[in-house]
Amino acid sequence: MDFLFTEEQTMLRDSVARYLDKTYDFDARQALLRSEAPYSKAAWSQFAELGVLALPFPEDVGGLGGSVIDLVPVAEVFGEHLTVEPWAFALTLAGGALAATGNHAAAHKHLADLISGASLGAFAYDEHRGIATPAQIAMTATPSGDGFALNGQKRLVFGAAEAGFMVVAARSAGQPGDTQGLVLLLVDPRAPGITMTPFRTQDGRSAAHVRFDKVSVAGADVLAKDAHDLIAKLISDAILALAAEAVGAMGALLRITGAYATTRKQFGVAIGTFQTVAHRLADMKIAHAKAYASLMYSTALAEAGRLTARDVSVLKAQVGKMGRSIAEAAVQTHGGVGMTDELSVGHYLKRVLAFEAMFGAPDFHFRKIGSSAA
Amino acid sequence: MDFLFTEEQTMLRDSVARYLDKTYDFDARQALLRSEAPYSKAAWSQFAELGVLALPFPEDVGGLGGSVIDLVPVAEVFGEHLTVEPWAFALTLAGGALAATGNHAAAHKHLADLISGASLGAFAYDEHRGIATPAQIAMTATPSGDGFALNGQKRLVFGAAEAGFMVVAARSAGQPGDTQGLVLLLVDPRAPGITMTPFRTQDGRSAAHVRFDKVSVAGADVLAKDAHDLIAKLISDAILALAAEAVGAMGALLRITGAYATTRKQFGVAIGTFQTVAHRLADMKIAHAKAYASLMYSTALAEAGRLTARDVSVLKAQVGKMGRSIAEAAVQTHGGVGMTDELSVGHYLKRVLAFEAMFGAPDFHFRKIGSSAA
Amino acid sequence: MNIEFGPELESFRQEVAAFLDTAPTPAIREAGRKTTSVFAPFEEAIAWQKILNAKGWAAPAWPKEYGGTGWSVEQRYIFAEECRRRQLPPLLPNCLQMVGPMLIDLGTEEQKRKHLPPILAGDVYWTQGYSEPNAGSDLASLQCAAVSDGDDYIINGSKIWTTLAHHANRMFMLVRTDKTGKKQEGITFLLLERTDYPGMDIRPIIGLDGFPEQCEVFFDNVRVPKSGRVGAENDGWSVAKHLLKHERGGSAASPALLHSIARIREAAKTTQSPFGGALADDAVFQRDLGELEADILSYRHFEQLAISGHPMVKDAAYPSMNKTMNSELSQRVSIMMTRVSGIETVPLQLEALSVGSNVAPLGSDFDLIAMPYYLNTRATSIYAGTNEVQRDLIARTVLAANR
Amino acid sequence: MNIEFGPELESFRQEVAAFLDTAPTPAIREAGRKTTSVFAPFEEAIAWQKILNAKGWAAPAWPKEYGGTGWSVEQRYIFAEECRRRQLPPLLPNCLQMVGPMLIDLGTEEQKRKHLPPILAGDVYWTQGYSEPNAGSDLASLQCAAVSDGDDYIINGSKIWTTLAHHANRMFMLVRTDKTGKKQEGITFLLLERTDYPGMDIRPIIGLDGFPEQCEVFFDNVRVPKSGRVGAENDGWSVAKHLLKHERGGSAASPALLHSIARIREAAKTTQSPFGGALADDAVFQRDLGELEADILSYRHFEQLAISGHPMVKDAAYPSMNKTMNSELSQRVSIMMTRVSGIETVPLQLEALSVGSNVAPLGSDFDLIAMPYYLNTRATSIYAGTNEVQRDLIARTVLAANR
Repeated sequence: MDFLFTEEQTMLRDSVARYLDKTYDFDARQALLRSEAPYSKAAWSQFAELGVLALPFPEDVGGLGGSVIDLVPVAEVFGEHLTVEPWAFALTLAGGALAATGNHAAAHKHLADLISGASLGAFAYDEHRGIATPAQIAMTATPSGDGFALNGQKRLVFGAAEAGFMVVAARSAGQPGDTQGLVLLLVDPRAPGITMTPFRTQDGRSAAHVRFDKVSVAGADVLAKDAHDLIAKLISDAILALAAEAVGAMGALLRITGAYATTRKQFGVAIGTFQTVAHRLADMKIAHAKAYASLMYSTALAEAGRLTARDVSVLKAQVGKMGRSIAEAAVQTHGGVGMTDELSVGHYLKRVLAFEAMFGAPDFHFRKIGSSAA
Repeated sequence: MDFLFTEEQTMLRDSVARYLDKTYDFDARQALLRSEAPYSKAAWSQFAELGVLALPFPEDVGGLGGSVIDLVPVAEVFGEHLTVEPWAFALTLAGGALAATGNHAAAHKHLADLISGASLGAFAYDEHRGIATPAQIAMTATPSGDGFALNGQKRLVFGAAEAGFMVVAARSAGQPGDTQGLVLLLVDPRAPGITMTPFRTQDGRSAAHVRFDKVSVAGADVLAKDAHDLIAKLISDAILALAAEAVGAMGALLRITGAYATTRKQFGVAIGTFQTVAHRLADMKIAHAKAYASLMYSTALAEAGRLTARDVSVLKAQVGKMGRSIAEAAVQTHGGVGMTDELSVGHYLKRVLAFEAMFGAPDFHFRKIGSSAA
Repeated sequence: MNIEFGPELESFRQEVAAFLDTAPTPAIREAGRKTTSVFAPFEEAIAWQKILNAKGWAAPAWPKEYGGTGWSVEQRYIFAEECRRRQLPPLLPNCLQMVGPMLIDLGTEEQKRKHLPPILAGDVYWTQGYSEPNAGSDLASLQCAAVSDGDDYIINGSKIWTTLAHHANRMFMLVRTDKTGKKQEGITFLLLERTDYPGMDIRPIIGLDGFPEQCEVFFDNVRVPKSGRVGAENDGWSVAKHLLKHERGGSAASPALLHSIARIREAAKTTQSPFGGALADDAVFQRDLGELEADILSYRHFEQLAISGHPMVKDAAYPSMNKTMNSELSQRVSIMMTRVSGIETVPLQLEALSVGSNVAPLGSDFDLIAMPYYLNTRATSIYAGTNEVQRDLIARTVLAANR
Repeated sequence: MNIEFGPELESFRQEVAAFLDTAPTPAIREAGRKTTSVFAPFEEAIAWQKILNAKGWAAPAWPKEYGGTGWSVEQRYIFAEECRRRQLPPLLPNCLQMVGPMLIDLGTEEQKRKHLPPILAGDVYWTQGYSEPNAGSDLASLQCAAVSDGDDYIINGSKIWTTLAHHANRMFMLVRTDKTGKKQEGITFLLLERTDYPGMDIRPIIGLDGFPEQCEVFFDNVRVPKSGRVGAENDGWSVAKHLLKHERGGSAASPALLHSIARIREAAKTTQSPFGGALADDAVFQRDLGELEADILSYRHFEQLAISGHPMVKDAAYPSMNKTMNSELSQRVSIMMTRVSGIETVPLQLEALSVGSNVAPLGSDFDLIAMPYYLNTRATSIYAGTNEVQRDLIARTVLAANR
């Protein structure tokens, strides 16, 4: 057994870290948010240049022939820096959907643009207060001509307003709860009938709710029918990548809070000398260790092609739960200043909570785990 | 509003406390357990003499005309002393069933004996790993002659082996889950077909599993048909009395653990000066305050005839949960010696855990509360 | 034992209810629905106070002679309960619950005459200048200095966590007037009659929820009259301790918590469970909600015992227990809210949250406030003495009982 | 990254499995099922050790030259996992995991020659004499004194939490040989070759679960030879610290925890939910069991990283984190067991719990052990350095990283 990244993976991670250390510290990020730009175009170009955007894609479309596993070490660094760029959604979900469709002209074109950094992709999946599993998809794709007509709403579509293409997961048959009848469609974000309500997320990213009113999708833009398993695979990849980002954020919180407890004095001593504070730090470290271990183990399972839905549930639930506990402890340890927008701890909190809420909250996954033996 | 006991109630409590302080300290209790006597006959006589056994019963059978409310302050004292006498089961359940049946010659005779201390009553209610609610009763009472034939098993019947009479809750019709079809029967513990497996409980009381094999009950010994609401009322009374006992135990744990933390030294200082220990004591005090407040409020509701099933669920669940948290904290604070049979803390732990397990665990009651608005 | 409030109190409740059903303006009601903090939106809280004051009900806890209601503890609880039941915005606590009662107890006649009427009328807003960047939990180590100069003090230093100071026209504060001796000594309590003295600079701090609720205040040779001193010079610590008692009081918190439970239950009816059906019917949700509600009910029982005058309230740990229970239950309620809202917690909706905004919420009203309330409520275990400090105080009573 | 053990290790697993399926006697299997502590029933644990020793597998972690297996870390983990999967009784740790490895590292050649073979053979049982009534978490304050007298020491004082001392014929202990100076100095590590020296008195202590697992040992002028000293006089603290490392190691705990989860899931199938159907199908039970299992799985992943030699194990906090996680998961497992057993936890069943007893359990085998396991497991957060001490150590590494 071996749970270490290769030299190549480590080198790329270090390049990204060097770049972000230089250009993307907390103050730079605050300035970026205040600029009202949805994300940093400069950073995105640099990610393209470093090869991050090419990592998980086949070589024949300009990719590096890797997989989501290669994103994991980089994602940890993204998490430490709280990057607001929609890399996970563009690469593992939108890009992943295109890459999975084999020979498809439009898909290949968009994929090449995504890899080069020329264009963004968005993935329209979530609905009403979140859906925990693809089978819950309710938005309808009514057969129409050789394609479909889309009606309904998708929520929390990251990068939607900036995207050059959008992949939409919808239901062409059956009821919510059925694994049958799901389709993946390639949609032009500027197509007639699409209305976007863009917003900034709590954790600094750009997203939108997207309404579809008789949006027509040609047969040529149908990426997959019977798409449940494919969607589940894409979500599984996204969870792995986003879990890595969250674990990176958790590591940063542990480090930052440890440093604060060492330097901040009250009653004449560093607050870390108070046993309650010290034990909270210990609990943060334990929580981080558990989340980190599950991330590494899951990554190794994925590399071996053995990552099951149950394993993904463990990862999603544990990182979500541990992320919350670490971030809440970090805020409490910082006291008043932890409650301000001026310190990074609150921003980390919001990032890990967003991770916790998406793709099924911990309770959903715990119950899946509890309902079946391994 | 007023949440204080009357002078009369307080005087009786103080009498019982004085008696127990003198004769029933922890060492005396340990000696009692080692003697293998099921309980202290001397204490029981004294309870009779002080009027404790007469408290909740009508005056026409020799009772004091009070109710379970009057037992609450005494029960707190019983909890502090971890008495092993089956007072709650004999008075609120077995005795309560008799008292509720109006004019019934055998019932009155047994009740008079119970009040005088001449005879004990047992209540056979629980089944397989516990039942949370009377509707779950499964043991069958098959109509036979003018009465019933009992078949099946009752578990954890307190005082069964010592009882002069036993009240059995059984099902004459319907399925477990139905509120219809329950009966309460008066049974001679020495009747043919009854097999007892007596044991000592973890918390020092005498109980038995009781098997019924074609036990014949005459029509004259049918205490109640359509007995669901009556059984529920008896259980509600028992929960109130036992919750008071548990709160008394919790108060004792808080006091004992506070004292230990003040006197026990490690690293040259009292362990109460370690903030983790101090905060654990604070949490114990908060838990006790919550449980105590709910006990007093529920008692006042009961006195006003306004105690609903939902209120009882709150009391049962909160005292169960808080009792466990206080007792586990007490053991941890005591360290190694808290793990021994020689200190009282472990005995308190076992007492509150027994309370938690009976008549529906906290999760059952929490779910009842969560499933309906007040 | 007696659980009843009695017929007189019940008819009092009717009277209160009738007024509360009609008196608040739509904006005040909206502010109540959009309150995600213990501090309601400023303008509407003041507007509501003025309406209550016209009725004579702005300061239920003040003695009648100073414009209070003369109500009993039970009446005050009923009033608070009926307000919270209607989700009306709480009045800003700094003036009515803190500086006002403190002046009534410790102010000079002149200070009372001058300050109490405008406080009652809602014409002034007093911000609290206690904490400093290096004096939080360890408040007594504060350094912001006042040097005597004739009839004035000259103040230099800074204060932080001065709630809504950007709306304030008055400030009460602690300053250091003596650096020798024990740190609790040498502190003086001052009332500032303006917040725009030359050299005084108020800078809002954006909170986790995106709102500027707190401020930092800088003093650069700010000259203030000595007439604003409460108590003796260097005796401000005892004044502050007196006032902290009021801050830690927390009179009727459970009705608001129970109201939130009702809203959660309602919102869960229109939320899908990932296992089918409505979340409100989901067993796990019911268990968790029930566990939380039961704990709030125990807290309510604790509150009821307190207002009945049960000896428990004389426990030195009572205020700390109350603060700890209330803050931690609020935090658990806020988490339960975000759990129901799910991904709807993720969008930032600052505009939709302001009262009178024409920006519609992206989801429901419930979803709109879930995350801001959660984020803001993180502060409840920090302010007014962190819960760590409260637990220290509670533990002290357990240990003292055995000494 | 590589998740696989590889084909050689898989065939090793087959070999282990084949042996474990056949070698243990029925009594040994029964002892495994009735183990409610980290200490298995004494007689059967020894019997099982003898069988394993005959196979050469009694001491997987010892070097081959001393009778160990020479196995890799992975092999040891697989062996432990297969043992736990079959619920075989764990071997008593004092000898094989504590005093043995310590002697291998720090003992003289003569000490090794004399003591290691009988330890391996299960012919001796060494109890640990560390704690004293007033030296628990604060072990260094121990007072049990040894005074030099020619070739002997004369011991006076007492020891407590000497596990299974009433079964022991050997004892390793810490004594105070110098009362001046720092308390960590002046401690000496001794091996006692008998437990029946004149003046030595062993008294079992009944535990919460009703069993005499621990003992107190009194020394009244007990004369022991100096040849039993390990390390220099007054240098016992460093020997003890070396040994504590072994105690805190905890090599393969997750398989036992996961095995318990499987037993809980199985028992829940025959338990009625109060809401109808089997408890195993109840949503709340599934969520809570799933939450616990997920946390155990994270711990398993932590263990797997450790045996792979991941840099994480070099963290000074690793042993403390491992001990804290393992103990607290055990406690949560034990609570979940009692939750399934419900009122069946209430009867005391000491006779039915002894191996070879002809007293049948009152309920199922699962119900029989739920409560004793719960009660005994309360000790896991106390012994071998309380979890409070462990968290102090873990926090130190977080704070040190920033100094």
